[in-house]
Amino acid sequence: MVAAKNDMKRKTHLHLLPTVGPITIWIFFFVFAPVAVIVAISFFATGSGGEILPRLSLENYRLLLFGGSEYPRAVIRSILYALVTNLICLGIGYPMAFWISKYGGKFKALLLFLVIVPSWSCYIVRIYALKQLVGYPGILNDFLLNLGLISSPINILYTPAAVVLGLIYIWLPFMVLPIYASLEGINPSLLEASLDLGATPQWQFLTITLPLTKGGIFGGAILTFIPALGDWLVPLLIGGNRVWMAGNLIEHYLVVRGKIAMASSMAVILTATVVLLIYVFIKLGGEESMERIV
Amino acid sequence: MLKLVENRKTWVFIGGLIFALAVSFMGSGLVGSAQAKTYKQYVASLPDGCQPVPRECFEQAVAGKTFAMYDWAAWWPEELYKGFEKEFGIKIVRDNYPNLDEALAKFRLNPKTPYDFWLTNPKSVWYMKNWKLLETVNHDWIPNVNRYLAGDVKEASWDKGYNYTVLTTLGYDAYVINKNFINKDDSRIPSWKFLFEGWDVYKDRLVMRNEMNRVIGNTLKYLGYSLNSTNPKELKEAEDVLVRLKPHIMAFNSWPKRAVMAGEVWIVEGVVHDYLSLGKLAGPENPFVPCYPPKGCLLSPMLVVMPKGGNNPAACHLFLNYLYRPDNFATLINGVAYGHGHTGVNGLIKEKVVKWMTPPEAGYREKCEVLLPPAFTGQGEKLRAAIWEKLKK
Amino acid sequence: MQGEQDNICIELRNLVKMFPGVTAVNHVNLKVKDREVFSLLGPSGCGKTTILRIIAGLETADEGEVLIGGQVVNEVPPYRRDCNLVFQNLALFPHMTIGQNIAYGLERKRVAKNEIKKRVNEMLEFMSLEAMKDRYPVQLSGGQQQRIALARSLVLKPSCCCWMNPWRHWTEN
Amino acid sequence: MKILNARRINTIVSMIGYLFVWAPIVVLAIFSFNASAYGVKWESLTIKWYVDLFHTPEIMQAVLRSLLIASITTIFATAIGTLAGYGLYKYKFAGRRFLRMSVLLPITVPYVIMAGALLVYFTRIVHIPLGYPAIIIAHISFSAPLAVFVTLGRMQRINWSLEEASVDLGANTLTTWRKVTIPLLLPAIFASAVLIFPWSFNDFTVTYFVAGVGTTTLPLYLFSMLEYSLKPVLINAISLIFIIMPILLIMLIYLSKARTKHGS
Repeated sequence: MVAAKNDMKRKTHLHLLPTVGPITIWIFFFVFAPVAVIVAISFFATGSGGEILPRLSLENYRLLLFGGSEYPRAVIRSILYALVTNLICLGIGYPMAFWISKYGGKFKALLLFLVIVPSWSCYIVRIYALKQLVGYPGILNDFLLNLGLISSPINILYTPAAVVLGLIYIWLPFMVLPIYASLEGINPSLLEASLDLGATPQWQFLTITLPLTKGGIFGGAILTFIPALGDWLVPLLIGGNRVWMAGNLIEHYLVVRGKIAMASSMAVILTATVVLLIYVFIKLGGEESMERIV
Repeated sequence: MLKLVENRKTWVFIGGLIFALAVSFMGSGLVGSAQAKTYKQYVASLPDGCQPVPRECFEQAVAGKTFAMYDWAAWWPEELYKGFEKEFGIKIVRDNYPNLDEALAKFRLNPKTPYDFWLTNPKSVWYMKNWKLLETVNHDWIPNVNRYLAGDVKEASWDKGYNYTVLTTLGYDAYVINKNFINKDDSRIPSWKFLFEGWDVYKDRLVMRNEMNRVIGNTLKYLGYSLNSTNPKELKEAEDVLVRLKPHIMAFNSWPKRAVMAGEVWIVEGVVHDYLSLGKLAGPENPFVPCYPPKGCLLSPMLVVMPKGGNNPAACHLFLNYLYRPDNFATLINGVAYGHGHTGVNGLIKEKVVKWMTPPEAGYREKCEVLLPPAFTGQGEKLRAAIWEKLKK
Repeated sequence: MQGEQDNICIELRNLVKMFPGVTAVNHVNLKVKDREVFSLLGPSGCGKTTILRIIAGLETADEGEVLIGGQVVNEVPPYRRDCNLVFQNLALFPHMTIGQNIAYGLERKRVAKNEIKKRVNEMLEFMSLEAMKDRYPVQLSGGQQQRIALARSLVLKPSCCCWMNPWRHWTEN
Repeated sequence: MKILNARRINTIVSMIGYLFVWAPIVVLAIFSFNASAYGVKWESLTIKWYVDLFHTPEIMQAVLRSLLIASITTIFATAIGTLAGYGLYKYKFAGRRFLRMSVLLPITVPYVIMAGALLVYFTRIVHIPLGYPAIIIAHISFSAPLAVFVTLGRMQRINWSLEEASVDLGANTLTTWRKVTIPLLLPAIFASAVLIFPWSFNDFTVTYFVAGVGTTTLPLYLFSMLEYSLKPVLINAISLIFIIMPILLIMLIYLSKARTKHGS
C-alpha cells in the first residue's frame, strides 16, 4: 500500500489518482484499518467482565488453541461443512453451467438469469423458504408421502445435513457463475480442433473443457467455500442451533458474552485459515481463478 | 435480456424511481404526522382515573418531535404506537433487535446510543447500570405508573431502589405442551421432570430456547437448585442432564413459533404466554397447555430503561404514562397475554387472556426467580458458557 | 491410401448449407485428387470456411454428400474422419505444451507411447522446432504457432489436410 | 447412444439444480396465499396477508430504508469500483498486484469477521455513528470489489485501440472518456449495479452489526420478527412482493421482447 502510494507520488501519474485513488483510500481506511484493529485487539488480555485490559498477552490464543476450548473443533467442523458444500455445489453447479453453455442456445441469458435470481432474494427469506419446504411435517414430506415414495416423514431439519443443505442452497449460484464464465471463455475452435484430432466428446471434455475451466472451478470454489466457512446464520436458523460453526462461536463471544479480545483472536485464527485456503486454491487454480471471481 | 440490462434508460429510470421513493418517504417520515394536541387538550381528553404528565414533561417531549424506541418487532400491538403518535404528534422511530444480547453488545461498544426507550431484561439493566449508561427515571413525570404499578414489583431484585426501570410485562419461562400429541394425563406433566425425562413420549419433539442462562437456569431449577447458582458441583449436574438430553432436543431455536404451530414441535421450553396466545390462531380449541412446575420457574420481567444519550427522555416518560393508562395497558396485555404488575386493569382484560397470563396457583410468583448477576457475571457466567459451548458441538 | 482406386481424396456432391437468411454453400461439386494441392479462393464470407468445416465434420450439410476416400461420411462424427483441419486461429490448446499439443491426436488413436514420442520428435524436427517442445503456445511467435498447428494435423497422417487461410500468420520466413 | 446418455444425465442434473434453487421460493410464494398463518397444510386462498402487509407501516418503512441504503451504496460502489477496475487494467504501477489482492480481501474474509471488525472500528476508533453512515460505508467496502472484478473482466474483452483511435483523432482525455470509454464500459457498469443492488438490499450480517438508530432494514426487521410475530406468513408475502414480482416483470418483458423480435 505504502509502496503504491509513494510510487503514485513519484510518477504523479495524471490518471492514476482519480481511478485507483478512491478505492485505495477506501480499502486502506475501511478494510485494512478495521482488520488491523482486530488483529491488535486479539493480543490484549481480557478482564473478567469481558473488558479489554491494556496489557499485551498471548493468553487468548493459548486459551483457544491449547486451553481445551471448543473453538479448534468448531473451525475444523466448519472447514468440513464448507468442503462438503463445495463439492456438492461443484457436482450440481458444473453440469448446470455446462448445460446452459452447451444447450442453452438463445435462452442462455435467461437460463443463467434463472440461476442467479433466487440469490437476489433476502438471505433470511431464502432460509425460511427452505425451512418451510423441508420441514417435518413439511410440504416436501407431504408430497413424498402422498406419492408413496416414503412411508414415514424424513427429518432433514435440525441436523448437520440440514446445515449443509442450507449452505448449498444459498451458495450454489456463486458456483455456477464463474464456471459458466470460463466455459463461455473457451475458444470454440479449440473444442472443434480436439474433435478434429480424434477426441470423442467424453475425451474432449476431460482433456480440453475441464482443464480450461479449472480457473472457473477454483474461482467458484473460493466464492462458495469462504462464505460457507464463515456462515453463522444457517446453523442458527436451519441447523436448529444444535451444532455450532466457527462463525457462531465468534458471534457468541462478540455479541452474547461481550468478550471482544477473545472474539478477535478467534477471528484472526479463522481469517488466517481462510487466507491459507484461498492461497491453496489460487495456487491450484492458477491466476484465472482469481479473475473468475465475480 | 441483455438488451434490457444494457439499456441505460431502464436502469436510470428504475434507480431514480427507487431513490426518489425512498428519499421522499424518509423525508415525510421526519415531519410530525398528526396534529399535536396542546397540553390543555391533552389534560382534558384523559379518561377517568388517569393523570397527566406535568406540563414541563409534555412540552419537552413534544418539542423533541421524535422518539427513538428499541424493542422487538411485531410483538406489542401496533395500536399502541399508532395511538401515541396520533395523540401527541411525536414521530416514533423504532428499531428492532433480534435478541437482547445483541442489543446490549451495541450499547457496550457504542455507549451513547441515542435511544430514548429500550425494552430489556434484568441482565442488561445490571450491565448498563454498572457502566453508568442509564438515566434515572423521574417519578414525578409518570403519575400513572406511580398509581397503578404494584408495590412489590416496583422495587424488585432487578432494580434495588427503583431508580432506573419501569416494569412492563412479566413472563413465566417454563414449558408448554401440545395436547394434540401428548397425553395430558401423564402424571409427570406439570413438573420439570416431564421436560427433562419424558423422552419416551417426545423424542425429537422438544425445542428449547437458544439462551444459555434460561436453559441452564431451568435445568438447575429442575434439579432443585437456585437458577442463579454458582456452585460448580450443581452446575456440573445441570451439564450432565443437558448432555443427556441433547440428543433428544430437536433444536435450540429462537424461531420456534412456526414449528410449534405446524405440529413439528410438541413440547417447547420458553415463555408460556407466547404459545398460549398463539393457540388462538390454531383453531377453535387452543391445543397448548401451560406447564408451571411446582418448584417454580424463571421469571422474566421486561423492563423499560432510558439509555444515556437519548435525545428525548421526556417522550419516554410521556410514553410510559400513556402506556400505564388502564385502557392502553389493557390493549397491551390483551395483545401479548403476559403477566404484569398493573393494578388497575383487572376488569379490562379478556377472560381467556387472564387464563393465559396467570399461573394456576396463587402465590406462584414467589417461587420463581429472576436471573441475577451471579448467573451472568464472573464465575457463574464462565461455567455456564463452558457448558453451553460443550452442548453446541 | 484407401482412396487410391480412383485417386479421389475428397469429393463433394451437390453440397448445400444454409444459415438463417443466407445460403452459405449453394450446390457445390468438387473433387480433390490424392496428393493434390487444391485452393479455394474467394472474397470473405463466400463460404470457403464453411466448406472446409463441412468436410471436417464440424458442420452438417443440409443437402448433398461429402465423400472422403470414396466413402460417404455425412453421418461420421468429426473424430472418426480421416481429415484434419488447421484452424484459422490455429486453436492450439493453451494449457498444453507444444509436445502435448502434437501428441494429442495420437494419444486418442491408442498409438504406443514410444511411437508417439518418436513421431512427435520427428515432426518437431521436420518443423525445426525441437527446442520448443516443452514451451506453451503463448510463448511462441505467430509463425511458429502456425507450424505447430500444421504439425499437429500432419502427425496423424490424415488422407487430407485442410488449411484455413494459410497466409494469415505468415509473417516470418 | 453414449453421447445421448451423457447429455441426458447432464440435463437431469441441471433440472435438479433448477428445481432445488426454485422450489422453496415458488412454494413460499404459493403459501403466501394460504389462509393459515403458520400452516404447512393448505387451508384456503386468501390475500389478507398482502392487505396486512400494507397496513404494517413498520414493514414498508423497513423496505424503504433498505431501498435507500441499496441505492446509495450502488451508486458509490459502482463508481469507485469501475474507476478502480479501469485503472488497475490500464496502468502499470508498483503495487498493482498488491492492490488487486487487497481489493479481494473484503470478499474473502468471512462476513461475520469483517462486520465485527467494522463495528469495533467504527465505535472505538473512528467514531463514525452507527446507522446510515456506518451501514453505507460498510456496504461500499463489501460491494466495491464486486464492481472492480466485473469491470476487470469486461476490460479484457474490449478492443482498446478504439480509445487510442479516439486520442489519435484529436479528442482530449475527457472527451475520450465520455465518448468512447464510458460507452464501452456501460455493460460492466450495469452488471456491477445489478450485482451490488440486491447484495446491499439483502445483506443481513453486515447491517446487523453496524445498524444504529432508525436503520432497521428489511432483513433486520424480518430477523427480529421471527421471535414474536404471530404472522410469520407475512414473510411469504414480503418475498413475493419484493423479490418475485420484479423478477417476473423482467422476465415477462424479456419474453415479450424475444417474441416480437422473433415475429419480425
